[in-house]
Amino acid sequence: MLKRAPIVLLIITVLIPAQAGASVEAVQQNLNVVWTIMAATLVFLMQAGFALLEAGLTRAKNAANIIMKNLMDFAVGSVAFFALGFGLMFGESNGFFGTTLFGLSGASGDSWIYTFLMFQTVFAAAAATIVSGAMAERTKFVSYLLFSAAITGVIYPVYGSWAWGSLMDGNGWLENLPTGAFMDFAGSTVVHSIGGWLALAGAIVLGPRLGKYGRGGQVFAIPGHNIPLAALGVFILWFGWFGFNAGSTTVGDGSIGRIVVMTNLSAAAGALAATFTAWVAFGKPDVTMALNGALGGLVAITAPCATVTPIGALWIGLLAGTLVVVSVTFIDRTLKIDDPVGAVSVHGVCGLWGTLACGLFNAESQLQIGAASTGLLYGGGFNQLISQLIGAGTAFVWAFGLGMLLFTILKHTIGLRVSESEEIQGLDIGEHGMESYAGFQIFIAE
Amino acid sequence: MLKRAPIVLLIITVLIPAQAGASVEAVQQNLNVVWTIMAATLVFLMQAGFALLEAGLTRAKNAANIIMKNLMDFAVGSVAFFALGFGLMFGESNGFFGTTLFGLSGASGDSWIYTFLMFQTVFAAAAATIVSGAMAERTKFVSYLLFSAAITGVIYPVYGSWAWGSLMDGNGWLENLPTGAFMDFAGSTVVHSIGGWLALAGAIVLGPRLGKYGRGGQVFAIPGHNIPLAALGVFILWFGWFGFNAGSTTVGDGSIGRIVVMTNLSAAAGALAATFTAWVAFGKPDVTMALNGALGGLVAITAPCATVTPIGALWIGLLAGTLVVVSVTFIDRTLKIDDPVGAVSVHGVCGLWGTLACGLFNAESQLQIGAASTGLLYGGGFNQLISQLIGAGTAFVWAFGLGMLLFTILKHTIGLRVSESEEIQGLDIGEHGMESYAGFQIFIAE
Amino acid sequence: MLKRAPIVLLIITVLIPAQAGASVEAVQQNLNVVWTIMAATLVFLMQAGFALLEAGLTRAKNAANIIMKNLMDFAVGSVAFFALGFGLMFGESNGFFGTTLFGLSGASGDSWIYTFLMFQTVFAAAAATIVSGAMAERTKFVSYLLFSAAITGVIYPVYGSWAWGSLMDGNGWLENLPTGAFMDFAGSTVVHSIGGWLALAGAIVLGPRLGKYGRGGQVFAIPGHNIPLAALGVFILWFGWFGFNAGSTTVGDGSIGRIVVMTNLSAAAGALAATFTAWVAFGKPDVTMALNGALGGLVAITAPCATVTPIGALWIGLLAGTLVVVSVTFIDRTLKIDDPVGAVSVHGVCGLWGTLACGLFNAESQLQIGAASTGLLYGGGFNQLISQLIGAGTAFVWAFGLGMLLFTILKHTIGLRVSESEEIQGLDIGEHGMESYAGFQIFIAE
Amino acid sequence: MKLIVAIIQPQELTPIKEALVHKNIFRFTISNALGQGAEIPIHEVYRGIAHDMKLLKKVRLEIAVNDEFVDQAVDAICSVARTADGTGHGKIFVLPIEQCIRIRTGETGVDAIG
Amino acid sequence: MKLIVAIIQPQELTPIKEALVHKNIFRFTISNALGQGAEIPIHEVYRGIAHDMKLLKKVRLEIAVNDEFVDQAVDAICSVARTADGTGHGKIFVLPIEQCIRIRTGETGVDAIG
Amino acid sequence: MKLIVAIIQPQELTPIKEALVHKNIFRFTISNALGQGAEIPIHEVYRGIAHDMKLLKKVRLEIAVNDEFVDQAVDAICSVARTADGTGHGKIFVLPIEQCIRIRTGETGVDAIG
Ligand SMILES: Nc1ncnc2c1ncn2[C@@H]1O[C@H](COP(=O)(O)OP(=O)(O)O)[C@@H](O)[C@H]1O
Ligand SMILES: Nc1ncnc2c1ncn2[C@@H]1O[C@H](COP(=O)(O)OP(=O)(O)O)[C@@H](O)[C@H]1O
Ligand SMILES: Nc1ncnc2c1ncn2[C@@H]1O[C@H](COP(=O)(O)OP(=O)(O)O)[C@@H](O)[C@H]1O
Repeated sequence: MLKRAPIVLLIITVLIPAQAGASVEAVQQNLNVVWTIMAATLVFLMQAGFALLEAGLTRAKNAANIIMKNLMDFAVGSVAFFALGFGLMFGESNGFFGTTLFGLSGASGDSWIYTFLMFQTVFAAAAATIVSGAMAERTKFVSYLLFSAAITGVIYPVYGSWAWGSLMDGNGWLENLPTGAFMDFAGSTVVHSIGGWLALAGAIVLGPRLGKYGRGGQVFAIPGHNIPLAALGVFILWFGWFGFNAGSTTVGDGSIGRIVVMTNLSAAAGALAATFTAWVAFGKPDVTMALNGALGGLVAITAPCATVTPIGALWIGLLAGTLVVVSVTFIDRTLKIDDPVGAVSVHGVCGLWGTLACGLFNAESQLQIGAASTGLLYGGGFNQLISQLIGAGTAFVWAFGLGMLLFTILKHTIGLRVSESEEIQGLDIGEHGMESYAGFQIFIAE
Repeated sequence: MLKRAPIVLLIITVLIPAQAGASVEAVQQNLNVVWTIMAATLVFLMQAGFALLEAGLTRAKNAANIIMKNLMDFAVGSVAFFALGFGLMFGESNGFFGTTLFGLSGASGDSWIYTFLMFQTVFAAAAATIVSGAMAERTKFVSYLLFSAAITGVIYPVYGSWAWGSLMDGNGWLENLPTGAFMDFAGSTVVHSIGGWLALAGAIVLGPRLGKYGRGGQVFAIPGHNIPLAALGVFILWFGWFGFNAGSTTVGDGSIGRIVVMTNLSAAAGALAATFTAWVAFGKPDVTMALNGALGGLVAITAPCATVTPIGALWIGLLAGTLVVVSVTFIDRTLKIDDPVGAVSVHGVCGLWGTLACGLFNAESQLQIGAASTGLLYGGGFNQLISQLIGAGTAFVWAFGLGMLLFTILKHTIGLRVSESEEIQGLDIGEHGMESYAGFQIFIAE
Repeated sequence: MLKRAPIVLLIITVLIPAQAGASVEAVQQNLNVVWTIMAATLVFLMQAGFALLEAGLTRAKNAANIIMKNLMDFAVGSVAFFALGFGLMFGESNGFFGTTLFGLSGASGDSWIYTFLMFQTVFAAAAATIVSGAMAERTKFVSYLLFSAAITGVIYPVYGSWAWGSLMDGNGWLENLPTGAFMDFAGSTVVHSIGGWLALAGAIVLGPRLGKYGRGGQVFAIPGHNIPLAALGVFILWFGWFGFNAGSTTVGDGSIGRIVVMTNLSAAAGALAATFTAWVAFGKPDVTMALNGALGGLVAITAPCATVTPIGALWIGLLAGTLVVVSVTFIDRTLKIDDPVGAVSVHGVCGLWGTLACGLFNAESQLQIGAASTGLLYGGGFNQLISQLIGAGTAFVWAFGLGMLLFTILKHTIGLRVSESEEIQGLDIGEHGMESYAGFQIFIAE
Repeated sequence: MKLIVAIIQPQELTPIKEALVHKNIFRFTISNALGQGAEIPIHEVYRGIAHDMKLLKKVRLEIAVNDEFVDQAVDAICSVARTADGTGHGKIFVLPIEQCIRIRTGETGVDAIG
Repeated sequence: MKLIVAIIQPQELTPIKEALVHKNIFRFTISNALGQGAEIPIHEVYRGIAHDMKLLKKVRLEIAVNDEFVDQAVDAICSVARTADGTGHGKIFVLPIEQCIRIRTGETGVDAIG
Repeated sequence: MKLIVAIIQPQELTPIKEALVHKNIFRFTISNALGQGAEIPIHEVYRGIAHDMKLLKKVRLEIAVNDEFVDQAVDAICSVARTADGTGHGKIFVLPIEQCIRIRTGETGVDAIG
């Protein structure tokens, strides 16, 4: 089975390489560093993508607050993951989580670990920032900072150690299932579902925004204030996702081209499917659904991007795009859980779908790569699908359970939600004492 | 003559390379993949650049529609080019177009083809998206989807097969002219002029926006609603263009530095020339003209970027920047064709100029690269210029002719233009049932 | 001491390398080119970051003007640095500045020089654009163009030749101090402080915006008009900074991972420190201060990014974030110098701090890199700190002194400041005859 | 016929609209305004400089009614706002209308108002 | 002197302006408003949730005129809008002005209006 | 009671506010407007096409006052604007108010105005 190149291949280190005697291996290793750092840089920009998407799909009076939350969760996350999370995730494991490498202490002189830390840091921050969208427009800033630290410092890395620990010094139980290793190449579950299920817990504990649901159970729309900004966010996310998926090789070789193609096909199919689903269901092609559809396709292809065919990628994206529309509508109208940007549907639900899709669409032998992880539809039987179910199920229990606990504790201690009058006035004024669009005339009623 | 490295050099494939025995050639090939994928990623973001530029230079009531069109043409284009266009462009040619590689079927196990497909996909989408700017604020969404598919699926790839087919399995007649091969290193004609001439056809068939021209023939300005967004679009385009031009080597070697320098000098000269031309002509330095000038310089240098000197690049950009202002004014005021963002001038006219510039400024021998394609001004005679004229002329006939046909058919079947009342109310509400800037007070009259 | 790889190692050139017989050195050199060009591309986008940050933190009526200034200083700078600045900075030195390589004349056939020129061009433009923020909302456009040319053509490169000349053909006196070479790995002083001190001179000579200070000495706030745009600018700057710092190796090897980690930790610490400092000092977590704090952390780590430990990076960022808040408040309220975006504090003050931090936190031997430049806190004595003080002090005298001279001359010749009525009406209408947000209702009073 | 001009708090618009409908008043026009009154200003801090937003966001509600509806409209508006404490709830001004025309039909007077 | 306050459709502003000029009425003030009347609401769907925009965008036109110009102004406004069908074309309210002052010169009364 | 509606230049709002405070007038409401008058239009050029912004940005100031304050309010407004040259300084219209209600308390008449 194709996995990310284990670290043992990578620890050949050279410091100033372009000299006589530098080996081919050393140059390839340098190429891997360059590629991985470029990919990490692309993934970093996804933080801006999330910020714009979330700000654009909510109201003008909360825009600065949302942006600030995205900035801060990256800052908090960078420090928390460096100090704590990286060790929990990739240190030598006690069977449950890693116990070394905190603050990089005890790291070998090898420089690869820095590159790897950087790449993993931007992943951890992505998991945290997903949550902010579902909890937008009503969450206390100070509570947000605290649970951001908890996510990047503990919740995400512990689960990560189970699925990905062996990429460095760890060893996760999900990598050693009897039905074969749980496969999540770039994090449909590890990053996105974890983020999505935490978001679900947050949205439930918080409750809906004022004015979202009528007393009689009517559902009201609260339109986002800046669609161009939201769309720019999605373009940036799509851009960053090339680094997210193809960078997860951490090796600069021919396979990254294939991964990028699959990523792109799934995203395109997701955008198309969501557009047409919304067109049929609601009568017009909804722009925000198209944006969510593209993201759904991207989230879903994240796990199987390295192991499926182009046709597989198209199917995965098409289903993800349809799923997003159905899921957003179901969560919003039937469950009456208020998720302003659709984070649960995009990251939780499509992440789940993508993870299971490995068990259906994997086609390693057909692609002539690695050993043979073959999904159900290519005649590989149920084993891989079972592993996927175990991994994805574990993620749900862990993230949703811990999320409910964490948010409930916060709610009853320092409080999770701003006051009603602050919510009406907007969190920009309430939390930060400022306006996002000073001078612009904005109808704040309605 | 320096051409993009033909594919025969590139098909050395290795899958997991960083192992004992990996060859120098394999590592270089991996480097080529990394570079080409990074470049493709940069070019992808140009899609966002176009979206912002076009949205910013038009009115607030149509912003979501324009953004949606840019998102959708990339989604449609990714699928159409994968399924159809790539084969037409790079499959084994029947003399007129390629006939293999549809949906990558029959592709060898070599992973390079994925990288190449990705790079070519983002190019195809760029050609399509150029058209949306010229047709902004009045085109039916469903018709737009259809002609987007036609452009990326057929119109662009067929022309592309004539000029670039031999980059893979094809063989184009423009590559075998008696006066020497038609040169278009990164697509001044193949991508930009094709897009620009299609845009011209579209703007003609659609007719001007309501209120653009008075009954007495007066010309009215319809100011764009968000100049900062438009400017961000141009910065992003400039950023992506480094990938567009230098990535067209598909080889990571020393020549990319030279190409990037030429690209940048021409863009800078274009911005300066347009600013000063507008300053002299209209009395003040118009920001939108400066933006168009930078793009004009970028479009013009796209063909000659690999074969001219820095001084040549400066001249090409200076003339492009001047040309843009003259052309925008001429098309708008004299021809009375309504092109809201200047797409015809930037992509059509400057693409033409850049293509011809190869015949004037090529200086391969002076640069000590490749064999000697030398332009008229460096004493190389008329041959190259004649080849350039043939290539550029063919592009005009093909794209403008087919565009007129296609748009006229659409006009008389499902309709190309929204209703008058929808145009007044804005396409955001008419086509998508939403507003771009909910809550903001916008003067929609005037 | 680790320095950027001197050029002698890099001049091995190959043109079409992926052929039999290509050497390992040649491939590594190609990798260096790819990495440096990618880094330059990232740094290019910082121009957009600055434009958005400055536009967002000022008023809507001046947004197009600010964007235009950022576009134009890059265009002017690209040409001026190519024609003049690069030679002054990296040509063979007469002891005071370089005297060859103007317009690349006399450059060897080696293609590395193009790559190096591109990387240096984007650095030069960054120094120029810093100034525009401090002088926003009141500077004449034509004067701005002139001093942009002076900065990128002369002021920045002459200082640059003293500190970095030997990276190519030059030889700077700051590289040969008796206390050891002045260290500024990626330009805390060379780029940022130079820009910051010029900005200080500009803000002083211009005087404050109308309505900034009351007759009785009261200080009024003039809120920025678009916080999401400003925040996007900061995300883009952070993104570009990975190229800024790690690209300054101009070598693609394992050290870039370490540099990126240090850069990120310092930025994160800066954002956190500024947020909490503002929270304590002003009662609420100010978003614009958090943005400035992140930038302060980035500026400060620019010099020491290659030579400090993660703990060192965190301290450098924490102090920078705190310093920014203190400095902004001090300059604004006590000195009553009106710097609308905090450019002096972020680039001047934090650049100074970062430069000195090399003398305190350098830990090359502990990191097992290069020879041993060890700062005071790691037991390395005062030598490095003294060199840093000499370099930073020289920068202040050179940039601030020349800035005062230049701006005063401009003020008394063609004029530096727009008329009072133009300032009230906004520079978009006054300088460019247009509006940034046509159609939007904006309260222009207050 | 009277023109009722009410300056109200933005957040009270929705309940006021509902209250008006209860009184069979269906037509009105609103616009944004900034008001200065006796209310406690919102305290903003921008980059460390405290500045009081003296001009607070208000909604300006215009209702043209026949004379017999004036009291009902005023009551509807007051009913909502009066429940809240604090200041800044605004004012109602009643202006005389000399003539009213429905643009579409040219109807005038009391018929045109409703 | 009268103050004519007309609530009109945004898209009819340009022809109404032209019609006013034909009647030698050159001075007026406009502002944005949202109106609720009898008109058919615009149907928006945001993320699958239909919501009717009951408050529709309107333009509020204020024209201060001497008494003899009232009918001409009203005619000019109505002439344009009446040609179209549908609802939502708005209302004109004529209010009495007691005094009018030109700020620049201090002129008052009928001289100041024009 | 009178409603003073003044159309003023945006940049003159701040000094006018100060002048009003000097006359003990503390309460008012402002909104954005576009005005067409005799003033010289701002000349904009967009992509080479000159277009005069005939509709210039104005601020609409509404002050409800008791009768004895009318002259003081008018004076305050005029004092600032009259110092400047040019045209476009706007107009003041004084309208009669029949009734005024303070929403919060229900007070009416002269007590409610202040
Ligand atoms: N005399 C007035 N003229 C115009 N607008 C007024 C007047 N008095 C109050 N307002 C408007 O009403 C708003 C609320 O007024 P305020 O006096 O604060 O209310 P309250 O009486 O509830 O304290 C003000 O912001 C202003 O917009
Ligand atoms: N009584 C009223 N008071 C205030 N505004 C009104 C009144 N009646 C109508 N309007 C304004 O006029 C607009 C159009 O009114 P409507 O009754 O729909 O027009 P029509 O008479 O053409 O059907 C409304 O949206 C509202 O802004
Ligand atoms: N008769 C009027 N009705 C409505 N608004 C008017 C009228 N006359 C002037 N205004 C407003 O006053 C503004 C300035 O008017 P203008 O005649 O240019 O001033 P000035 O008398 O100083 O030249 C106009 O832009 C308009 O908004």
